[in-house]
Amino acid sequence: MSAEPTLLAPAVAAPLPLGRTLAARLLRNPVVALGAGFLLLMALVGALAPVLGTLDPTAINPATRNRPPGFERTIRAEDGTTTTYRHRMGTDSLGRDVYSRVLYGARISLLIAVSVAALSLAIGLLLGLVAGYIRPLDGPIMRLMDGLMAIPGILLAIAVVSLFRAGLPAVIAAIVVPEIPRVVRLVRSIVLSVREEPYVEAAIMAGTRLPLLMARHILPNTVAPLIVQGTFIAASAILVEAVLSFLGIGIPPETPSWGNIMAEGRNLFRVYPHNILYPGIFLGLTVLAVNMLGDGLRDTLDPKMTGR
Amino acid sequence: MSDATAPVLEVENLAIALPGGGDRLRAVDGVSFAVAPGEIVCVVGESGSGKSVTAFSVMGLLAKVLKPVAGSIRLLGEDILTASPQRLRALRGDRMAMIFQEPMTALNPVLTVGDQIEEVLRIHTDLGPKERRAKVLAMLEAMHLPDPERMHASYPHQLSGGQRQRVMIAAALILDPALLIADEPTTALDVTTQAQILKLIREMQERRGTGVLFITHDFGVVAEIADRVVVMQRGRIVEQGPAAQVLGNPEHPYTKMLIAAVPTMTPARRPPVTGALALETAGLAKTYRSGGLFKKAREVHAAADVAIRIHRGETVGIVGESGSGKSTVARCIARLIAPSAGQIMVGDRDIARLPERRLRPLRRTIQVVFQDPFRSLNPRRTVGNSIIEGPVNFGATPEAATARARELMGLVGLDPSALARYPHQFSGGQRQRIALARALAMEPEILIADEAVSALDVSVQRQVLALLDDVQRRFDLAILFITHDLRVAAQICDRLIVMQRGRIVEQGPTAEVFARPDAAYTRALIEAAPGREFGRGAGQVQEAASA
Amino acid sequence: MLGYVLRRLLAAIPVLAIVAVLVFLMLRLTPGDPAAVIAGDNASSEQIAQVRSKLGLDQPLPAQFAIWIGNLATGNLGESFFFKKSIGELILGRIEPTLSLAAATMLIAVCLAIPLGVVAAYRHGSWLDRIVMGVSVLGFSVPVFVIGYLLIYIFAITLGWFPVQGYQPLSGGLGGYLHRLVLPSLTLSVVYIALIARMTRASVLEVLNEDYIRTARAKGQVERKILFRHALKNAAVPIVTVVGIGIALLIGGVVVTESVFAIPGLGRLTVDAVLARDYPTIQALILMFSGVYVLINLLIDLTYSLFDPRIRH
Amino acid sequence: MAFRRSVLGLVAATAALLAPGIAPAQTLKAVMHSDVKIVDPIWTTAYIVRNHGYMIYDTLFALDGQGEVKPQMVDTYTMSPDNLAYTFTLRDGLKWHDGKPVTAEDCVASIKRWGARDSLGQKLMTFVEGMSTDDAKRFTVKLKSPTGLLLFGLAKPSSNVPFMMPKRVAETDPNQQISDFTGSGPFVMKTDEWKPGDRIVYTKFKDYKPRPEPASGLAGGKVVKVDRVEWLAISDQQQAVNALLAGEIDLIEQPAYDLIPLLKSDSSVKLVDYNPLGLQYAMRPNHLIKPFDNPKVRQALTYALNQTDFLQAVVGDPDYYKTCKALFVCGSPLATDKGMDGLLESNFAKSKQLLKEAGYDGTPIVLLHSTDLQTLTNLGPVAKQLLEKGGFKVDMQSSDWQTVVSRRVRKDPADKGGWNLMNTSWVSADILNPVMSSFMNMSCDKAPFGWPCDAEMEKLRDDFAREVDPAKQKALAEAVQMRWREVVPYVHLGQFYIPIAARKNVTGILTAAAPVFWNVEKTK
Repeated sequence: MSAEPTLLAPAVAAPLPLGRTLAARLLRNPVVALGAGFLLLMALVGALAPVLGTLDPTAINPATRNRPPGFERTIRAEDGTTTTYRHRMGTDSLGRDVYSRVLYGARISLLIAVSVAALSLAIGLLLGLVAGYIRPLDGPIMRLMDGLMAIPGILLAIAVVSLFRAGLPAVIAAIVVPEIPRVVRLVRSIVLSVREEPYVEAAIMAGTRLPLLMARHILPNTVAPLIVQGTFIAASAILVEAVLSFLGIGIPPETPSWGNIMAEGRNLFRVYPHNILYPGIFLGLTVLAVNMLGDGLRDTLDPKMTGR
Repeated sequence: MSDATAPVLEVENLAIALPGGGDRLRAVDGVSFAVAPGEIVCVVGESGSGKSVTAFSVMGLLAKVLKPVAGSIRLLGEDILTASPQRLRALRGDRMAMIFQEPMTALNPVLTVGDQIEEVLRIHTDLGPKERRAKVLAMLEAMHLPDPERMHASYPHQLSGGQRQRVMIAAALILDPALLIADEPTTALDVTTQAQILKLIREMQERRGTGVLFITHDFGVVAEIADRVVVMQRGRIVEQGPAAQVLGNPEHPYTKMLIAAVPTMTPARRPPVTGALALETAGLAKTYRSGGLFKKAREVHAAADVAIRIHRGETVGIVGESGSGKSTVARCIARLIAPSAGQIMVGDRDIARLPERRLRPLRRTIQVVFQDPFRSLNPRRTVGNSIIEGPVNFGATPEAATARARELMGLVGLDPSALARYPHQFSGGQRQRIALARALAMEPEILIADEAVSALDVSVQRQVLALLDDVQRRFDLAILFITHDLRVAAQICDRLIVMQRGRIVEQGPTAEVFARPDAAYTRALIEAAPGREFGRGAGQVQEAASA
Repeated sequence: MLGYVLRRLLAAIPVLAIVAVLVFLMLRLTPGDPAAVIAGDNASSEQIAQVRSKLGLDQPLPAQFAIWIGNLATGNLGESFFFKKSIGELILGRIEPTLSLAAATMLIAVCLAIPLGVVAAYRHGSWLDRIVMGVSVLGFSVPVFVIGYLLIYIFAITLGWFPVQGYQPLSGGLGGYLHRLVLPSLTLSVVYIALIARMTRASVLEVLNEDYIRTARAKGQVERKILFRHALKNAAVPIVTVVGIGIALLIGGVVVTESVFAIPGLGRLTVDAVLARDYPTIQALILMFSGVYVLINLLIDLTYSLFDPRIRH
Repeated sequence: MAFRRSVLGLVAATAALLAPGIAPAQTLKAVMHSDVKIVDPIWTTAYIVRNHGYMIYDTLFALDGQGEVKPQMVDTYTMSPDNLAYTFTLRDGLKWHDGKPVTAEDCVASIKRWGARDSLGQKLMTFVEGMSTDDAKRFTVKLKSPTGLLLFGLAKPSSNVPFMMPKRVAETDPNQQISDFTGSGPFVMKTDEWKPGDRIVYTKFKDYKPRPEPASGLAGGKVVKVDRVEWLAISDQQQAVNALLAGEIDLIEQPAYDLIPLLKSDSSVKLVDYNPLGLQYAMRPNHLIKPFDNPKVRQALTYALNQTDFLQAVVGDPDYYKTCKALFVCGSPLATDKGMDGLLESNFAKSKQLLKEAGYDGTPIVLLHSTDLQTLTNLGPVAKQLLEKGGFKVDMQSSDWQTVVSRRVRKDPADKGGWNLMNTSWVSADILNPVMSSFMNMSCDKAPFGWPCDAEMEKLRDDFAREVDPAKQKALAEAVQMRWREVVPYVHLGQFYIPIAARKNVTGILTAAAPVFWNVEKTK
């Protein structure tokens, strides 16, 4: 910055702060690449579950319960023909195929992860923006959030699950509600600091109306921290779902989710460890992948928070 | 390089490599100079010149990515670049010591001041606790710090900025090092405090015969304190020699340019401006209240009873030290904050209490250029979008606004094609030009420049000031110029307002105020300005504007 | 200081009031009917109605709320629908195991995590750092109950070092008390070790970039002292915060851990109460946990001033 | 590693030093199927409370190992020639836990409270003219018409058991729970050590006078051979088994079936079949609302379902289940297969045909499914699968058992919080005849949830209650079974048995309808 050239130094292509080069930069980070790759794999596994040699994950077969991995069963079709099916991961206490359940379970667990993250971010973002910018609403919203924060998350989740009929929406809501205050606080603190930025004040001086001001100058600042926060919410959502299932208030047991399969299998941990082992490995690795992705994203998008 | 005494420090042909990807291969290259005992050597240069890297390499405190690749640094004849870490540690604090730019962050906030000074004694001496304490108290006393006993037990946050820097100096000098490195030690301080600290360094150095390596960007300070001057540019030394010679008779064009850019403390006489009244405040005040049920309510009068008049075509400066309320006044007038009392008349309308909805149509009348060039543009939007945002808000079509933006870019000395670029592709000075273009796009009557040139290097500062002058004449602007820098104020302002603790203590035509300051505070400010006699270049401002 | 505490306690009242309203409404909107549960399997509709009116559940919601709050104001937590005991007594009987579990957990977590975090920060970028961080991510990624079962399988069943389940009150002897506390608190501490180690590392790393660390080096100070004299104390505030949040969030893990290890604490009481729709007990428990949360937050804020003289209340 | 081991050694050593001699050897630690939260065995039918009742209360009569009624607290009784008056004399030396003697007045009050609450008791009370005390130890019951129900009722083995309580306790409103736990049974409840959710503790009642006969079933001498019994609440089955294998507890009342192989393979543990009649699964349709208000649709259930699938899914090991079409339990006097041909054999075609005839419109039926009770959880998915094959559409709604309990009493339409189908289980001892069996009660609104309504069935049950001749009783039971086929108040899904798992050194577990702890010994 010594001498002031009138013209710019060599013109560089304008990199969008959240554009393609960033994606490339992110993927160069091995942690991000590994995490994202594994998640993509899991998403594919879930999506392609029907063609990956699975049975109906809810089809019960009382005659072959709790069979070890590798057990082969002869299936008689309606027309009398028989086929041999190999239960790669054994069967559970209702004779359902654990392999099929784990693969289909990827759908539910990822669905929960994604929808919990999306919902809590969306609601938290809205409330946070309102609290951060509309002074009279700040107090009431934040007091409500304080109240929600003060209730232990798991208890809140238990209460919410029993509020609705047990099912996927209830579980998602149950995990979303305790996450909201944290997102609101994050967004609000960003809004409060960004609104003091000179460029925001310049926009005010330029007569920009509030909605536009938010969308143009404030909102983009929340994107990176929210994406990072979102990954951690997603990771915790998978875990909380497992814990809710463990406590017997998760999604209905016939719907396979990893947490659910594990919760059902936990009583038989010593005798038939495969029931908890396989979903456990999938769940652990997936959460690990999400966390790694989150760590990597944070290091790249939000270097200030590194290591938190 | 005096032959009479062996130099304390000799730097010879020093080169330090930069990690890949930088704009040059070496942070410094071919740097040679020496510091004799009892001598103050000022290394002066703009940001990026390599002056701090040089200082840190002497201390052996370079970041790991920066590696000396050639040359030597000898402290009292001992090569530092080849010394073991243990030896370096033994030298640091004992034979050489350093004080830093930001005394708040350079002191550990959770340890007492006395403890931090004593730490040096604990590391390098075998003195017992009592002796250490006595020595520290004596040192605090020598630093002219009031009530050394209390000072000893205080934490850094309980001290003023000047006191903190005195503590730093105490810690640095307590073992009588041969070399003191001072890295911009007064840059973060108010001008009156700066004067005191410079005086203290001078005093200590004379009494103890310490060699001082003084890093600064401020020629005023150089003029005030230097025995010898080393001028650096882009990692190389362009000129060095005795202070009087370098300052009075520079040889290198860069040195000449730098010196020419320093505004003089003697303002030109300017004819009074007789344009229409653009803005008038009366009884303007901003009071912050805190406290509540169980807390003593506290009132802070950030600004009180401020009356200002600005005419079209006139530049009114507000000067004062930090906490004087000058920025508060600016922000009230811009209605970025709501004043607690008083009127702000723009034309015949009082905007002091207008709600945002009714204020918005009037916003275009007043525009602001902010201090920090790195934060005043939205990093996610192209420069063009930032400039046309306002006009489009006021009904201009994007096409028309963009056409106007191109004109303005040319006007502020930038390539119109740069509109599609993002702020991070511009330097600080360029960004301030863009910010100015953005303000001008609104076709304002009043422009508030809130420390708009304070963060810029002196050469860039000169250009921006010239530009301001230029656009003022073009658009018949009323400019409210907020600054802490008397030199800049002397340079550009028609009239001057001096503020202290939220109140106006003096106002009048600039030349008048400088020549015959009324208030004691004004006098103190002027006295304190470093290198008062130094500087010229008032006449060169205009020609630089088009650069 | 005292004024600050008072002010904070007063500020907690609206928070707790919001919690009270939220919990009350949530419970009353749930489909379960405690009267039906209480009246038993073969109860007729009339019997259920009778139970409902006896419990006051037939009154309008605002009246129920008013009665509850009124009782609370006089220090009366009410009586459990099911356990036929006053809730105060019920909670008192369950505090010791939960408190022990929580204390042991945090003790283990802090003692292990802080040194790990400091070392990881100091050896930033080394294999040691990567291992500590990698393992801590893993700690986040495994559900508590899986960790519990694994530890039981290894240490209780295979090696036989610790009992598989149960709790022994302190009054029954310190040895047995500790012996039975090891596995549950180890289980629960895994996630907190991960959390605190990461925070310690981040916080120390940040501090190590501060100017005063440079100043200390300029004085010739050795690295070890820089780390412990200058860095750790400055890094303490975020660490204390995360420890505090950890304590406040402990209850979630406690619920699961107490179930796995059959520990008769507040966590299990809560789950039992929820499953039984024991409104007064749930309300009291959640309110209590919220109060604890608020208090812990206050305590954390007060301890800040221990570490950082700039923070004075 | 070495370090850790030495620390562990230290912990262990401290444990040995500090623990005050561990618990006395004669403490029996048991994990029951549930935690004792409610302690009024008259007020609730929960089996855990019945078991608790057998610990601290005594009964006037009891069923012995052969299923015959034997006096227990009663010493002798006499009948008037017209069979309308019974006079009972109490044994000598019966005492309450507070030391006061048991009186005839106490017993009359206890019978009254039970009669107000229990379904069999209520039926019995319709026969009772009045009760009076003759002296401190004698009381008389006068009947309006002869019935075999009186003695059978007083010996009723399972919920609600007519336990005797002191008069002051028995006078508690039947709809309120008692708060005084004084009994006269062989164990005393330690109220100060009772921690719901953790444990309930009983100690031997020193002043209890057992009958001289040897113990048999629930009758005979209740000789207590341990000093102290602790029921621990370990909700995690796996952990309970772990604890048993590790010797931390002595007995599990209902080990999970899937863990039985683990128990079988361990030589330190044995499995005891104490209840030969076992339990029965039942599916209850809601008769009030569509589609099960139509008998044809209910009949379709009996065709679509089969017992084997349910039993395999829940129990698995054929040693512990039995398919049994007899409504009043295989192995009991009233067991018969009459009228059961072709039913419960998963004849899906027949089921679909019946549904078609009934005009079932395919509206999904709401099946309540509880997920937290080990013995019920797997029923739901099996039911869903079989019913769907049989032409039903099923909406299985999962929740915890308490939600099921509170939901099943709602009469609303299924889509407004009501229900169509639910599964449960009961001990066979509760359904040994048409009067006891509460799902056979078809008295419309007065019937338990499901609210079946059939006058003819009610008449048959009434006749049964009046009948004293066993042969004629059997005939009536067959008639009930034939009528059941038409009106289908519920469907039974098979019998199953839950063994007690105990350490090898625990002996003397009695064969009875309920798990009892007298006669149980803990040898070294």
